[in-house]
Amino acid sequence: MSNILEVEGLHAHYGKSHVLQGVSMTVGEAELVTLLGRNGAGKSTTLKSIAGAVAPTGGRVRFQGADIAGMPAHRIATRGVCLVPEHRGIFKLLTVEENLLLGLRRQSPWQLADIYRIFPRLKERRRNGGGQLSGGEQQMLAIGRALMNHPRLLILDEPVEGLAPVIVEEIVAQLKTIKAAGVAILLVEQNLEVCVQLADRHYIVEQGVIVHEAGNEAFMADHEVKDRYLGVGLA
Amino acid sequence: MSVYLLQTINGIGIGMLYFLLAVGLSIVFGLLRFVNFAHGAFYLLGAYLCFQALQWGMNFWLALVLVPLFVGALGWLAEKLLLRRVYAKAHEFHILVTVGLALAVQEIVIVFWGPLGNSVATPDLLQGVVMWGSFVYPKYRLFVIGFTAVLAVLLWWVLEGTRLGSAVRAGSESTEMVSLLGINVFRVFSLVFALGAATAALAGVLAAPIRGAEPFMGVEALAVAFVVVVIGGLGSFGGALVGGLLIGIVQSLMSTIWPPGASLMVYIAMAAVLLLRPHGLLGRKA
Amino acid sequence: MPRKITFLLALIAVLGLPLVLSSGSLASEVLIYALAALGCNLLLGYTGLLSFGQGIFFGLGSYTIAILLTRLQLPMPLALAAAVAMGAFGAAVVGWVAIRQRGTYFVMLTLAFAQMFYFIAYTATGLTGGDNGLLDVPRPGFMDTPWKYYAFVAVVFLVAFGLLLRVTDSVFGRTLLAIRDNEDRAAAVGYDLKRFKLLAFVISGAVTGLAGGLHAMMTGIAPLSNAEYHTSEMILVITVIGGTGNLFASVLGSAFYVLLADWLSTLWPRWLLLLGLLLIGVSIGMQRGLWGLGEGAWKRIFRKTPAAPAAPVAPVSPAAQGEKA
Amino acid sequence: MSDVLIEAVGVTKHYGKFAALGGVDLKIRRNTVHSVIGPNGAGKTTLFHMLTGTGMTTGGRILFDGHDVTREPDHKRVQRGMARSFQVTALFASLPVRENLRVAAQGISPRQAMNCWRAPVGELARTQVVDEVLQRIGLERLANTPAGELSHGQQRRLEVGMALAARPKAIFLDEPTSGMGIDDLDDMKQLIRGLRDAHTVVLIEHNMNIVMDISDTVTVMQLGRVLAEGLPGDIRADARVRTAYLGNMITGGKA
Amino acid sequence: QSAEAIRFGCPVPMSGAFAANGKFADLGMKLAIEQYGSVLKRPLAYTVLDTEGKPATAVRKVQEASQQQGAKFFAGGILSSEALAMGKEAEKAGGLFITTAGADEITGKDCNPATFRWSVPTFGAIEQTVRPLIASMPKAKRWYTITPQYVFGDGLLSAAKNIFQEKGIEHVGNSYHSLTEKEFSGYLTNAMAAKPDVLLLLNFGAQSSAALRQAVSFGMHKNMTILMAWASGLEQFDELGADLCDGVYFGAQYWHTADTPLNKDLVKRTADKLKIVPNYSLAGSYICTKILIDGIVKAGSVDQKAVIAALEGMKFDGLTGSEEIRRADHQVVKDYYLLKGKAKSKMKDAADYVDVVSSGKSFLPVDKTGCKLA
Ligand SMILES: Nc1ncnc2c1ncn2[C@@H]1O[C@H](COP(=O)(O)OP(=O)(O)OP(=O)(O)O)[C@@H](O)[C@H]1O
Ligand SMILES: Nc1ncnc2c1ncn2[C@@H]1O[C@H](COP(=O)(O)OP(=O)(O)OP(=O)(O)O)[C@@H](O)[C@H]1O
Ligand SMILES: [Mg+2]
Ligand SMILES: [Mg+2]
Repeated sequence: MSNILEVEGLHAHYGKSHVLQGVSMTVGEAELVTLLGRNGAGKSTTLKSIAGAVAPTGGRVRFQGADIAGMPAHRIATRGVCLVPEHRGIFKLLTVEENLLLGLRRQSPWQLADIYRIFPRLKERRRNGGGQLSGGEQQMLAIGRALMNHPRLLILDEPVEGLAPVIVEEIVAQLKTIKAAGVAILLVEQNLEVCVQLADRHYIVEQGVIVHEAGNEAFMADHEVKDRYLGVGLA
Repeated sequence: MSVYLLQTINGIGIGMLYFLLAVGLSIVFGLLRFVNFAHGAFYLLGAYLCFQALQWGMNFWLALVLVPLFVGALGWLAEKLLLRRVYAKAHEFHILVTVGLALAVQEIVIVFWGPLGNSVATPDLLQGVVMWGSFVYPKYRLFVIGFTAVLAVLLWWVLEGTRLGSAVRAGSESTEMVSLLGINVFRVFSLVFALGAATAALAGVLAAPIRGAEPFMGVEALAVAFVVVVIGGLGSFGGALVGGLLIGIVQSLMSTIWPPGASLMVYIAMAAVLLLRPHGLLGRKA
Repeated sequence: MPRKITFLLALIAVLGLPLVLSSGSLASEVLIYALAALGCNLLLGYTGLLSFGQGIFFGLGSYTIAILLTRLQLPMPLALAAAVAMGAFGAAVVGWVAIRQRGTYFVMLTLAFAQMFYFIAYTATGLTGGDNGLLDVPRPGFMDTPWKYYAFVAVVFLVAFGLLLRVTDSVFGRTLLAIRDNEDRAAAVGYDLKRFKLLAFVISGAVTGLAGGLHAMMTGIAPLSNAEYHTSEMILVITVIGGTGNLFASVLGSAFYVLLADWLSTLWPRWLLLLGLLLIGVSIGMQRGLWGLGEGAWKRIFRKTPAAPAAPVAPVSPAAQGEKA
Repeated sequence: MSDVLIEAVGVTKHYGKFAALGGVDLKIRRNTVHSVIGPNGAGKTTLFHMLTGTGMTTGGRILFDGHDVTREPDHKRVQRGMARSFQVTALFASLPVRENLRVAAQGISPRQAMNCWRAPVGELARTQVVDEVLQRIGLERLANTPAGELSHGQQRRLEVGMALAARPKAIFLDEPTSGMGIDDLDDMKQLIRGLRDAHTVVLIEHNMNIVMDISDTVTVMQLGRVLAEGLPGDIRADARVRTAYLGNMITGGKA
Repeated sequence: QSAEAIRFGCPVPMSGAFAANGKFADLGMKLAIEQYGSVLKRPLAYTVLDTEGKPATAVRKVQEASQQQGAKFFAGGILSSEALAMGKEAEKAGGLFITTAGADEITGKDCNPATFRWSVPTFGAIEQTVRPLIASMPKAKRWYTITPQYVFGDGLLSAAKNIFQEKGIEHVGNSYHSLTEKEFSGYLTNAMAAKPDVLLLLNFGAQSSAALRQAVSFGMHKNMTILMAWASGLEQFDELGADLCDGVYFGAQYWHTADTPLNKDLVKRTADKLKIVPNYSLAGSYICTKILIDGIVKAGSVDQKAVIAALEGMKFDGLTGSEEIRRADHQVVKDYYLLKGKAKSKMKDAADYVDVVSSGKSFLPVDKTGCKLA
């Protein structure tokens, strides 16, 4: 399987603090890969560096064969890398529909009607301001908007964080459909259950470097790894 | 008809022009978060280029279209060449660069057209006045009210109904997220600045037959635009409209009630609004 | 930078001006605007407040001294002290209202006050002479020539400069720096921001009032133009060009602006065009004004000498940075 | 002297229509470490803001050391003996570390800070407090470095140090370890544990390892209310807490 | 010959809102200086001092020019505020100052021995415009005034009111406005509501242009007579354009068609040298400079006291006919003009905007001016 995304020795700084210290990873076509790690490990920064929201200070990012490291975010997005950030980035001054249309790209297989079909809740609230949505609705909106942006690689940063379990289930179901439609997905998520339900492969990042990589089955079986890197032993 | 009613109608006429003058300042602030002291300079350019176009024998209506486009292009250039270099700097540098720009433009106008003012003829079609009973009003001013109203609707549509408008409003919240959607935020910045310059120039063209073209009209206009924008709410389209009309009407009524205090009143109103509603009548928290 | 060195720089400037300038009035004007800029600097550089209303205090100072000297024939030192007090009082009033706002709204509020003051001064003809201004402001006999007057201004300037140095270096001044860096944190560690900002405003107003008073005595008039918005703008521009955070920067800024303007105005009637271009250049090219430029050059030349722990000079005012976020 | 230092009674906070805090009751005993945990957006930071006066409550009462401080602004509460660190680092970036601490230490006597005449030397330099804190947070070597040039972990430590410098009765720490490296975590844990002797510590923390180890009491918040409160062991075992916050990796679990 | 030059100063606004006046004033002084070349065997020289329209700057520049360049003779000062201030400074500096500024105080309560003024003050301007107009339009009984609120405006207004009272004219209203006002529609609406026969504009410069422009756009020139009592002449007509001037009455200090020898000479000189028609700023600066030079020649010295003494009471053929410097207040007694705008089609050349309706001299008696010079 060819890789849609190849990251090699990616470095990133915030001012003087060296946050990413050489992250390397790949995402295959139509593959769903998760990136796991503790708070502050550098997950979000990795995603942002790929999408161009943070300028990498070293390393390479190849997307569909082209080096995109250092390109401005909007050029990367035009190529089909869509990041839904942690804070979701819903525009409060825009209505739901305007939020969606801002992401619209004509050649995208998901148009407004498709989004409303996938998330009927959004259709009900289309005239509402983005700021008046509940957390779950905001997440749906953010994903819907990303889909309209014609993603070839969808990057999601903690998409179910702080959401009620019911909604989490719904979003997991939708992610499965999206994956089935052939879109590669790179996912950061604290909720392990969600991860193992969706993912083909997992990476674990710590202190800005990838410290572990495993297929889904192997990962599920390996309690020691989970314990060591993710501090999950608690329950 | 009571003189107060006349003054109110007249105030609306003044207010619409103020709105047009201020709306660009407000939009630019809304997106770029800085006060553009060069806004008056674009108004000035609008008036002078209109004068020049008529000198060259161009038709007023053509000038009404071409001049704002041209000044908009200048605004685009100014944003790209100058402002973009100071975005990352402290607030005082934003003020300094636009103050410098305003000064330079004003002096360039004097170099080209001399320090004396010039009259700009009212287009033939709109010469004369209309009369309803005792109410006399210049046709041209009536046209300005109508034209500006249409323009306001158009502008409102651009800002509220188009993707550009969405991008502008979105950009004022988070430029990062807008670029993550594949939109070139810097282009939006340029476009908005150009639009602001173009509306100011349009106000200049429209004002020219009323006020003539005069090198220091930019500074005066800027002071008015500040007041309008602060009262209405920085960054708010509706605020510019409300603020413009309010100031126009207050000014007009004051010229009957207590003429010497008209200007003072305007600034008192501004300070009062700032104290009671710090973000202006229709503004949102910055 | 140690206090003594800064003061020494100011002393050198004061002694040096007569050597390079042929006009005593011009030299006095440099020091007078330097004083006004010092007041502005205290707000912008030390407290993070961008005030567009310094002209109010300047105007108040000149009107006060003019009225007291011509109508009440008060002794000059007393009248000058009153100008200082009036500047401080005006600043207390404006400050009390304005410091409730932050960022752009603060700027606009001070601007509104400046305009209001102008119209009041313009309307209150009985007090201010309206557009004609107040004429015949006398100067004591011992300083009847421009250079004698310069000597007087120089002494007053040095005293004020020394006092301000002391203030900025004091516990209070250091606390202002903290407020400038991070208002919210300063409030959270126990400071009543309003009180600090107000005091900074009052000191700034006092210094600016002093400058206004000296200016009225220099020219013999207290004109309406001293209360105009342009005066506020000029004081601010001088401050920014000089650079913020160090007091001597304001002296640099004033010397640069006043002398340049004087020189340019003899070159070409359209000299404001050059000034405008210069302002654009300064804002694009300089990070921290002339002072920053000088400091940078100094560091580059004397890189090897182990610098004494430099006094904290913020690159840019974070309050203003916050504006953009 | 009552055993309870801080008491919140029915504290609410509305942002417009949205209720970030929907009536929180809380009692914090002296010389304990009291942790507040809960999912993102539960209102923990908001609660801190209300207790320390960074924002004003919409309703309810806050008692501190027997005084009603509900309406007092933050700087007044500092004088009463509260100090806090911030979740998002908030330092005086251009000032040296030592100066940061000095300014923080001086906050409890703001009248002195109005002194326009004397420079902060000698007694006013508060050398003793500052040195003590510097040593405690291990930044002695960086005392003269501007705070903005510190690494993230160092800044987090200074964040805590700022609170300490005020020598408060109660010290509020909002996620002091966020963004800290693994090796720093233990130090921070020891540091916080050590504070209990002289101060009352209120702690927001997502790192359960720390919370469970050093807390005397744990309060769990959810949706602006207190969900549960108790000893760490009890909280760990509480089923509601596990579904609401600790998680059990089951997405389908109904709350 | 190595005699040191007699240096003149031309302190006028070269930048700022009154830059246009400054530009022409410079030309005017240049003409006069070049015409004489040298007097008392000493060459003449002059320096332009940019006052920026600010009194404080004006004072400083005068101070510097006298201290460093030895300039003692100053002719300039467009704005009243700067003229007043410079007059005082010139006296202190041991020099002389002559101006064309408008404020009555210059030869009134703030007069001083070293200050002279060529222009007619407010009293004369009103006397020579309002009075003849009333005489020519006996039916126009209702007058409305628009006045800038400050000393100068009040001077014009009170002079006008006196005439109204004397002639039984009904003063149907007055609108005060501030010096920064440029929007007159509100005041004009007020004026229209009062239904006057004559609209009297008492403002000047850009403000009177704006007021007239807007009055015309309201069609007021069609149903009432408009008189702008203090117009600046050709500069202003150029700015307004012939269409706006048509049928409007203007009061002016100078008009280039005046049939006097000196004026004809000046018009010719200006045409030859500069290819323009002299306007008020140019003519004013020229005549002021000329008066100073004549004074120096008459005194045979450049001493302040001697020249003052020479100027006091000096009679000469001026631009407006025979002119005289009043000893008691240093006011030049000269004609003021009432002009009437003509249609574009009737203009004989580009500068032929108006016909001279009348002209004459009116001045307050010295004891009423408030000047305590004597
Ligand atoms: N804007 C910023 N400026 C400075 N440091 C930052 C910034 N954003 C993140 N950091 C720091 O960079 C490191 C990595 O942050 P990142 O957001 O990538 O972590 P993460 O793995 O996504 O954590 P979380 O699970 O909390 O989301 C952290 O130590 C964080 O404190
Ligand atoms: N200024 C504000 N205006 C409107 N809503 C706000 C504001 N501040 C916080 N909120 C909302 O209040 C809720 C509680 O926020 P708070 O910061 O207290 O959460 P928290 O428990 O500290 O979360 P975290 O663990 O992420 O820090 C959130 O939903 C937040 O969006
Ligand atoms: Mg993250
Ligand atoms: Mg929080």
